[in-house]
Amino acid sequence: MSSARPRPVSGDPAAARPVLDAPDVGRALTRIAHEIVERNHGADDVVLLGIPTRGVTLARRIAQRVEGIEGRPVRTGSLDVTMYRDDLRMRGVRPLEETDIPAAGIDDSVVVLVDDVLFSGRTVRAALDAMGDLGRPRAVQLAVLVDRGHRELPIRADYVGKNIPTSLRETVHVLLDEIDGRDSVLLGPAEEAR
Amino acid sequence: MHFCHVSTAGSVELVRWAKSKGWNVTAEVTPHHLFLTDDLVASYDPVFKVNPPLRTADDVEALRAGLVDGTIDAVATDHAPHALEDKETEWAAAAFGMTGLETALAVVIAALTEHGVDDPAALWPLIADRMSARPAAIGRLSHQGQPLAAGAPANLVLVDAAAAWTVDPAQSASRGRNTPFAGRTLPARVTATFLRGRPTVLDGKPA
Amino acid sequence: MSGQNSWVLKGVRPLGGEPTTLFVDDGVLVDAEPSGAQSFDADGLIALPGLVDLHTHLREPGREDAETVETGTLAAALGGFTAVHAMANTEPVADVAGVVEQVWRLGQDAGHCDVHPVGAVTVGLRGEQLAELGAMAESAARVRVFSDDGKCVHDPMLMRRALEYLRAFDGVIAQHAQDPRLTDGAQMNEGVQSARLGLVG
Amino acid sequence: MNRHLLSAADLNRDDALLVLDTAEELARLADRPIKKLPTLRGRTVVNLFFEDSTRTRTSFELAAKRLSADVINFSAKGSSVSKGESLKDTALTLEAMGADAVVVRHSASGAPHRLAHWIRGSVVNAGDGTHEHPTQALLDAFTMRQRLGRVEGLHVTIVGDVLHSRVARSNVLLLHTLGAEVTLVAPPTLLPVGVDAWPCDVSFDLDAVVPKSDVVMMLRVQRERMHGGFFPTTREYSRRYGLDARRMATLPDDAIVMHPGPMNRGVEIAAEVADSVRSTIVEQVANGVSVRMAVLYLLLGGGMAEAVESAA
Repeated sequence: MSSARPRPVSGDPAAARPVLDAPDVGRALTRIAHEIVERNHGADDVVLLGIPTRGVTLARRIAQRVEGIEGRPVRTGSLDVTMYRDDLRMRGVRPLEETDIPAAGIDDSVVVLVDDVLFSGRTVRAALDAMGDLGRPRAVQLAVLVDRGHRELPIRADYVGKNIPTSLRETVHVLLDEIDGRDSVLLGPAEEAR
Repeated sequence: MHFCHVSTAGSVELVRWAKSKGWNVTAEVTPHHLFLTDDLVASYDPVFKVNPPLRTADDVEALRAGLVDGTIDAVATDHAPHALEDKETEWAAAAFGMTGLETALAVVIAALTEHGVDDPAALWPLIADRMSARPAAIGRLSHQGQPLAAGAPANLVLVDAAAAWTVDPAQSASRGRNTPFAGRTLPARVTATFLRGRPTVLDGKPA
Repeated sequence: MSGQNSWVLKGVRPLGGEPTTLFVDDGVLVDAEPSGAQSFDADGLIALPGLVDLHTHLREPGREDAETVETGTLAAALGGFTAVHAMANTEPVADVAGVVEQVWRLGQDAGHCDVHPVGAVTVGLRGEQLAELGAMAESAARVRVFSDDGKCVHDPMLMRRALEYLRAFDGVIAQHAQDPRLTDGAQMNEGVQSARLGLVG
Repeated sequence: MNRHLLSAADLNRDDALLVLDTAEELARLADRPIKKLPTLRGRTVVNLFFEDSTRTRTSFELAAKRLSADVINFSAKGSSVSKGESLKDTALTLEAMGADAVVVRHSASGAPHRLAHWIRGSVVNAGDGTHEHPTQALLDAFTMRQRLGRVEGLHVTIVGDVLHSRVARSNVLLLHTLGAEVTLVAPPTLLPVGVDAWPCDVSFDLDAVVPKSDVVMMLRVQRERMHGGFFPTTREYSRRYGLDARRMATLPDDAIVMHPGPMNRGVEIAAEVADSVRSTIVEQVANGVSVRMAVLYLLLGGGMAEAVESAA
């Protein structure tokens, strides 16, 4: 019984304009799947870890595609980073999402972290911290559907669905069929200064 | 025999029964048993710890009715001041008792008013009887509790019935700060008190 | 000559009645205005006979940190009281003439209101042996009310003897009616609240 | 969740489920190589135990340490408290030491509530007199959900000295909040006056209730109660209110048996019952750590006195 309640889409999606439609999202994920297999010469020691909440859905979709390519299932799981976030003190206490590590663990594996949007990079840093307590992977790579720039840490993605230049105050909404009933990436107008 | 601090509906019945037998018994009730109930203890604040303990709303109702119909003869405060450290503890270790001298009249007026005795013509004679005449008689005090008529010693109190006030323990003359009415706004304030014609209180302050 | 204790109280409402004027001549209520009396504009204040409290704890002697006769009686006066009874559970207990006279004298010295010490029914409030009720009654304090308040005189024979003995000087016993066995360790009223709060009722 | 956890009644349904869900995630920590999370690094948790209880104290200590908090054990014996320092002064001392949370166990009901007045940090009630033991109720609910998949709609029977049981009080409150149906079974002398106002049924007949129970929770019979005149003899108590193999056989198939521990084997619970597969007694201990981690995280994890960011 997991408590992965999807985080609300902030801002008003209605006012946002689509930058990726459903077919675009599908093609991007397919490309990423191929890149992963190509880069890692197969997927045997690959572990796809989705960062809740939408990263988990994306990780599963990529896993299906990789399985389609390789003919063998690829190890997949989820990695909640809440307890490792550096902004816990500032923000309220957040309910935890599910952490589900494949039985074989991640030692000596190539862990591919999957998230929907790469922005400041702090979430990925938290994920790296979390993995430190889980084992010692041979390598860690990062796959994201959208990279919107404005990094605050020396972190970059290995596989990117689409680079979308944005202003700091614009919002990026990733909608996924399994959670939001449709696939789409929307760029919302700059919100009033919060 | 005189029964101290009657506090339950059952006790009121027993006193009423004893009096119906013509036995020479009298009874008193405290202002806090006429006004406060035991749900206040949920705060575990020992300011509400007293013996006999605060009771239920039904008991309060019965005590008010008993005071009005005379089953209960007198109001007595059971004024029980305590040093701060005897009250600022966990409930079980705290001393029993509440202060009450400075709030008694106002609390009794509030309780009786809530009980429906709000006509001044009924309220004030009732208070004079239960808080002066009868306690004086029970205490065998010939020179207290006399009607305000020529020949009686000038022991009297002047009350401003319209002056509501808020209880502030820090302002109390009593050394005890353990009033359960802290922060409450009560009706009626003592303006002056005369002891055999000598003012002990004027304008609400020591004379 | 009318002294400081003579007053003309204008506009008072005795027991809430119609406004009138009360005259006080040298501490006694009179029908006519005494000469040289101080006037007091009562302007509709309710006049009541001085309140009398049958049951207070003035803590002195023994626990002057909690209250003294002086502070307690001042509080009483501010509450409208002109007479209060001081219970016997002081330290030492007021079970002998000496202690009741001390409390009575403290009351007189303070002068805020009359203090009538209550004499203990039993020695040390222990419920075993009658205190010297006669000595306290004959003392300067003229004790008429006796009580072991704080404790219950639960020995029926002892209570009977006390009630009989007091008839000699019209004394009265103020009983703190509480069966000690049923209330052993009791902390609050037993009922819905005590059940929820986990306190002995 | 508000700033303190003093009573099970402080938790509404969403709070309680949040604790249980969070605890479920944190329980996974147990099978990791490094059983540590950085979340409460630099926070100070004080275990203030006026009643000694290694079981509960170590559980809280482990929970706090797994979240990287600094833990101070302040036992009444070796401290100024034993020299008669007042509760208030102890609280001010802890405040001066910068305690972010105080886990307090006290023999007087309501002591944690008073402590909460004098301390800016969070107060967690680890058992106060005969009043409450909220984290015990939480770990019990967690165990029920773990073994039976849900709490709502469960028939939970609590058996024994309810009058003096803080475990019973917290359980009745929390189980009601979570939608379980509770029945108390005890000798009439060990039921509080006013229990009929509680959100549960009451019965004097254990054999009538056991067959309909999904959960049977046996309460410990305290030694000092055995000759307090509450029941004739321990043997009679055990015969009428103990859970032996015969009675356990009348339980529905997947029903479980719980006990807050420490147990009086042979009095309220027979040895074979305590050791049977139905018994969750060992799991309850492990679940206690996860639940207490969840409570400490939810109370301390956010900004001071931060309300939970609603997940809706």
